[in-house]
Amino acid sequence: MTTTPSSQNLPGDPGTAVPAEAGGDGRTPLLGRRAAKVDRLAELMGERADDGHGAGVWRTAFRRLRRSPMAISGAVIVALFLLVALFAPLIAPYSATSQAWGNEVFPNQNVFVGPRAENWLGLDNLGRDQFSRMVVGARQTLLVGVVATLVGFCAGALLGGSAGAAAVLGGRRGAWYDNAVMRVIDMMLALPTLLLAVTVAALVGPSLTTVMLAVGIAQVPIFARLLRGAMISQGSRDYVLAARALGVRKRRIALAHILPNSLGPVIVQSTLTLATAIIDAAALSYLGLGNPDPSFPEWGTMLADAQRFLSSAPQLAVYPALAIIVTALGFTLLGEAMREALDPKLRK
Amino acid sequence: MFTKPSRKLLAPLAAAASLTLLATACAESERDEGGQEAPFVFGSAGDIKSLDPFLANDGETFRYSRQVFQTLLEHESGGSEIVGGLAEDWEQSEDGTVWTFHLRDGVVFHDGDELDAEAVCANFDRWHNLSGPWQSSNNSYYWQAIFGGFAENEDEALPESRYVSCEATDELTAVITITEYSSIFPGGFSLAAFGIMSPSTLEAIADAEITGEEGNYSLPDYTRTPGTVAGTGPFTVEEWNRDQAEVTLKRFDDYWGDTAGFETMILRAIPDENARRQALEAGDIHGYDLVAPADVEPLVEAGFQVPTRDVFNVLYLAYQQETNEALAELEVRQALAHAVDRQRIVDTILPEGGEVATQFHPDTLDGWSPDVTTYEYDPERAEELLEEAGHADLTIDFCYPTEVTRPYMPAPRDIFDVISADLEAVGVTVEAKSYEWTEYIGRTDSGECSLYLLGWTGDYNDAYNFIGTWFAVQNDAWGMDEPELFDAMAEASSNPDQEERIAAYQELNEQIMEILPGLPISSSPPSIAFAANVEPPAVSPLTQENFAEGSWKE
Amino acid sequence: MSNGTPLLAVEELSVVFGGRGSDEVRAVDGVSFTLNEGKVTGLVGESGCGKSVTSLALMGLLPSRGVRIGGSAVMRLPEGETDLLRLPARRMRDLRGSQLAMIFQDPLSSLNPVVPIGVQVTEILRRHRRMGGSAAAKEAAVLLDRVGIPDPTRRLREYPHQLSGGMRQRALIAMAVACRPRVMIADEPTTALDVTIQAQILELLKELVTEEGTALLMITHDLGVVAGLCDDINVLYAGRAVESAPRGPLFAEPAHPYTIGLLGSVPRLDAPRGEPLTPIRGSVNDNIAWTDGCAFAPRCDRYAAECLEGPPPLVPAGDGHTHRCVDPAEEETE
Amino acid sequence: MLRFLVRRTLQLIPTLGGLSILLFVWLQRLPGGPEYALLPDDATPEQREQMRRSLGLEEPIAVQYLTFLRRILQGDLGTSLQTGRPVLEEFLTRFPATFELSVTAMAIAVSVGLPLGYLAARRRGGVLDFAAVGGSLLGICTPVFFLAFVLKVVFSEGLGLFPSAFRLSPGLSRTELSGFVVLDGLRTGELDVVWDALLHLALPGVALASIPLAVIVRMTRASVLEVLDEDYVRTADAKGLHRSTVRTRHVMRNAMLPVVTSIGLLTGSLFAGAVLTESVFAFPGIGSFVYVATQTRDYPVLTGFILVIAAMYVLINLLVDISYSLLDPRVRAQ
Repeated sequence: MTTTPSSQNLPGDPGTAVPAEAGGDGRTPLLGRRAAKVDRLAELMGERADDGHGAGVWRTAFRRLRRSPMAISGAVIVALFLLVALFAPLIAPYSATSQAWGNEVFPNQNVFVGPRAENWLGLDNLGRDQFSRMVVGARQTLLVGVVATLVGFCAGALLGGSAGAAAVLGGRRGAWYDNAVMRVIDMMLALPTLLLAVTVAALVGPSLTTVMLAVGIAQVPIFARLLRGAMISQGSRDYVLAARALGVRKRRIALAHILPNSLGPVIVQSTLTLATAIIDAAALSYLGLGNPDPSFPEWGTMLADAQRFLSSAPQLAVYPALAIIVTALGFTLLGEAMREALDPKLRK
Repeated sequence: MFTKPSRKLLAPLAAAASLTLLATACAESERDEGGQEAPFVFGSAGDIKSLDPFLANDGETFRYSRQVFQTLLEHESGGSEIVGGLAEDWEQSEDGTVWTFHLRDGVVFHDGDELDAEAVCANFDRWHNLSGPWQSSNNSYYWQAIFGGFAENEDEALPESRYVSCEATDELTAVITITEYSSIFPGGFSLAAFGIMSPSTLEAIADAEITGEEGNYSLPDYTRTPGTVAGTGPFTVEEWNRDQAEVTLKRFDDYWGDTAGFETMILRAIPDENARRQALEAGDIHGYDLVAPADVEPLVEAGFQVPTRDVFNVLYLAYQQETNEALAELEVRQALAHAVDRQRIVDTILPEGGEVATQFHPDTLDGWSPDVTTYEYDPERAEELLEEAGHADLTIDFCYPTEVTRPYMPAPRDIFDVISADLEAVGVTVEAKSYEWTEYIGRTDSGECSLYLLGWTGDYNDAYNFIGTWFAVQNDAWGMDEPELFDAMAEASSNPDQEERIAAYQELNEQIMEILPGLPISSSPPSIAFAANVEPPAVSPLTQENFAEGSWKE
Repeated sequence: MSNGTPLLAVEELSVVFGGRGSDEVRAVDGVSFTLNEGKVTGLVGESGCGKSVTSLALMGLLPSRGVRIGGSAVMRLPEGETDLLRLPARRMRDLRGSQLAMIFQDPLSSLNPVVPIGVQVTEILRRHRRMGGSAAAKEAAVLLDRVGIPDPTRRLREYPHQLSGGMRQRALIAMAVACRPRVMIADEPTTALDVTIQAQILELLKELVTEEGTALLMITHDLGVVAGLCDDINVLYAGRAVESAPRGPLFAEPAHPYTIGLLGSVPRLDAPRGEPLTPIRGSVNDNIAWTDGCAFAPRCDRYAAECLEGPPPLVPAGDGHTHRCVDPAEEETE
Repeated sequence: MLRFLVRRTLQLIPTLGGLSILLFVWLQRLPGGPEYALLPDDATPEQREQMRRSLGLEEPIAVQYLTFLRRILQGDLGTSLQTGRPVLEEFLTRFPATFELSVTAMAIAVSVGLPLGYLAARRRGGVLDFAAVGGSLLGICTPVFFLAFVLKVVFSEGLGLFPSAFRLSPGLSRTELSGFVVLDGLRTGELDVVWDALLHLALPGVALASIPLAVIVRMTRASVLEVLDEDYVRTADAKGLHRSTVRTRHVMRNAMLPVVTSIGLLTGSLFAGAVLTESVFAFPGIGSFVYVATQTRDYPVLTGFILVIAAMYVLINLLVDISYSLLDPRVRAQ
């Protein structure tokens, strides 16, 4: 939902991948000959790196990132979130599931317990420590986001990567394969991600795994398209032509040269997808397709569950809502900043 | 969708009227010059299923049908005593197999037909002689629950019909004969599913067919389009807008009793309880049912009327003894009973006035026993019992329904959460499973859940309507086999002597709580909310409000 | 012809980018020149030397924020003399296109791809010459014909991508001359074109200048263009004019080593075969601030210590010839 | 143009074919096969057998697919398990509500998003830009259902400005010509109905518009920024055209191209967003129907919804292509 067309044409860095290849060579005549080819390629690449931007695109990008307030605020949020998520058990003062103060809250009479010395964010509707739940929830939310993104990334990379490689190097049959895959991808793109996720979730039945799978699968077409687009744009680069002219094997070109250079936009997308995943997971929870165990704290579930107290105890919904918004914002800011830094069109 | 030509002619007038209506939106009770009165809009939890209540088994359809169709017997307004409905009074034979109904005189149907004994018998005979897909329990649930089978059972699994005949001995006397007495009578004659329709209606729908497959039935047109069905109730059905999930009822001016206080009544489905409350607060609707306990006080403070019904339900935690072998052991069942802090559920989640249930029906029913075994909240005892049974590390799946509130179960998810936390506290590992309501009913009925939450609101005032529903025969919902209990249940139920029967029920309740097939959790009074300018109908413990009693406040 | 009246006098023009936190960049630093009626003045230099910024500054097309413009650019208008750099934006908008026109480098990207050529030509006529639709269309056809586009009425309906590169540039020129501007700025008008087309376009420009009496500022890095077209030439380096002279003296007696370097980098037919081209070392990025000395010093063959003793002044060398070098070449090319 | 349309329409066929295969596979993949999904869990083996036969599951897979295809082409999407009515019929009766809601949301998103995106780009780095970018990021990061709830609590429950549910106030009498309440009201002149319907559309419209609005603002801003950098905008400015001409003809017309595409895509996703929004506002459209279907796992409805959405997406894509070709002559030429 957050992709813009411009993200599909991000060039990767031509300078990073090849020199590493030039290293292990000169042992057998055969290898030597191949190494020579690779060397020549590296030379070509070196020239490229020389004429244009000097330092690698990544390095300039990083320099730009360090100066961008967008990137910094995003990075700070993400870092905080990661810290909380990773050290949740150490940070949370109480058990997140124990209803230790169960006799102090009366949701049936709108009696809730707000922030106080022992419970910094108060109690939830069943007398659990809200702060501990938020902290532990961060961990679940991270898990959902990361797994969903990984699912989308891996499946998307496989589909898009193979299609891209086939399109660039596969000749007529490759083009056919690329076409076929892209038809499927386009069809998947036709379905709004959330709907795709809903159908997957409705199919498998509600659980945390469902949410991760569903959100992940919904991201597959985006990753696939992105990687394919980047690979095709890399495929027309001079160094690929040069490598082909030198007779480097196609699989090698695809795996060692085109792919690594095309990963930039995909990595940026992963950051953005983390945000989408967290939001979509919340929506699935709201639709009742999330974790069926309500005691298990996860921001999406907590938010969906606390909606009904929005007028009497708004804080119960506002904490997880804010957490989701801020975290998603953090990932989005970081991703957007990275995209801007890597995109020469936006560079000024 | 459906427009009568006359409305088109009236359009300019109606437009003018509604303009005025908009201008006086704050004072809805005021009548405008056109003589048109603002409709009373009631927010229900779901759309109705069919215009013909016979095909339904859900409360929302019955809420509608009670306003349009009437049954031979009814419950007193605001209470649970059975009183005359279309039958002014009735007698039962000694052995309880022959029921004589003396019909009210001068009752007319919406289509102008007059009510007589022939008409009543035509209805019963129609139901008895239904065939094909009508015999699916999806399409004739209550007939099967009360009368068993049909004239010609097409499915061998159906029991023989309890219905023998209906004879019109004179114009206003109908005599219904059944094979044997059961305590489900006379309560069964008050069920909304047996609303009496006019002879003309019966003629028109005689050939109506249900098409499609099991689970995917297409109901005949008359159940969907108003115009065919006619009852005797205080309201006629004017329109059923299915895409808006809205049924419009109009006052029936020739009603035999007091005519309805509202000229127009609209039942509008709002599935979400929050949305219902907000709609009431925003003035979009003038009343709604299934009020969340937490909303009662704020609504009252905001000037709304929130009458509370008398307790007539029970919420329980069922132990399915077949899916989890540990549950077949009494100690484990007892341990779970001791583990759950039911008082806390009553105190913090259920509406005010709720009580921890000691047995499977509320104490307002005759047959309730003060001497049943009780199971206090005692986690240590629970752990001991589990230890003794060798199930200290018990793992058990526990189902609860989503997106639903029932009169006996306001927040299923929270109740589940509390119980599961209590169980975990004594060392039980709970595997949560949630299903949407209809799916939930299906799964729990077929015994797929080891532990599950369910409850019951009485249809009529007899303990058998509660305990008989669950413990009369071996079934998948409970998975327990207690032949002695089943026999005792059958015996008690078929005893026409009221006092003996009640004593038997008390014994049965004690017996059940010994066996402990499940844990009764609570009986609680559900609320219903109305706008300040509404004179609400008397609220019924059976949730059988007669909205004709309601009116706009002057 | 040689004695045209001055139409635009640029004095000490400077353009500074940035400031407020980020580093300041002096893109143009005290550049002065005059554009005369019916004459072509050249602004020559490598990319990044400030020639395009100069043109944009004169046109008032630099962004308003983050840019400081100094000096003056007084233009002779029918209603009197006006300093373009001090003109309010609205007034400037009126002048642009009517009195002051510009031709850009890349004709494809300089034309709106989604608007027919006709609209792009007529809009300027309607704006400045207040012409109605049909009159503008007729005039547009005349203009296209004037700049040598065959079948003008058909071309007016076409979109830029349907035209050849040369025709697009002709169309741009047609727009520039549409209102008979007094001053025209051509920013590398031929760089994106094939050599044969380049010559045609230059010929067209020359013709227009001669016939209309327009003053043309020709911005280019191509000395060939300068030699064929310009009457006066200013060589820019790192934002400052390092040498200014009429065409004859400049080619005959270049004084500044940079000018000499530029001339040396151009392959010449009349040079002896086998004689290597002499490229200028390094790139424009290898310079020092003018305030510290001669910015060209790091790349200069004749670099000496005095080059770094502060900014070299502009030295007159007679005959309208000025340069900015402490150790100018003297009659060396002879 | 006609040929373009025909060609584009023909190109849809493989896409739709691919979609139907995807859906078919999806149905096959349902737990235990379609007959399990279409029957209650306690159905007897005989019933399942009968269902299998009636679904033609005994036939070879190719025949099954063709049957499936034929049914879809005949508009037979199956029967809803909740209501027992044909899915297509259920959709059609609810379509007007969702259509009006979507149009409202899109109207809000476009009418606010385009100008805001443009202004943000024009004043890049300014307060407005910051607010627009920040706001749109926030809009994307806020769960729609939460926003809907907050809107309802604040504006309906709290301030009482808008109704909280439904399409119309109950009991409002109106002449029913079609399901399109607003259109009907305008046609019959029942302005009170129109007003009432608009009031009911306001909050869900805003909630539903949040994501498209955010995306449009960002797209427009990015696109305008890109276009503002284009040479032809500079050309237009150099021609001294009025700001408004430059803005509409040269900037917006080009900047709209990518935005149009995303508006198309967003319209498709609106229907998914409607599932959340409509359920919050008890808005009786396709969305709340599908919401219930997800709860009840009403597979025929879910499958039908996917098909409808996909078909709509394909249709919208076609519309986008057409408008694209109207806006961009280069596409037409291909």
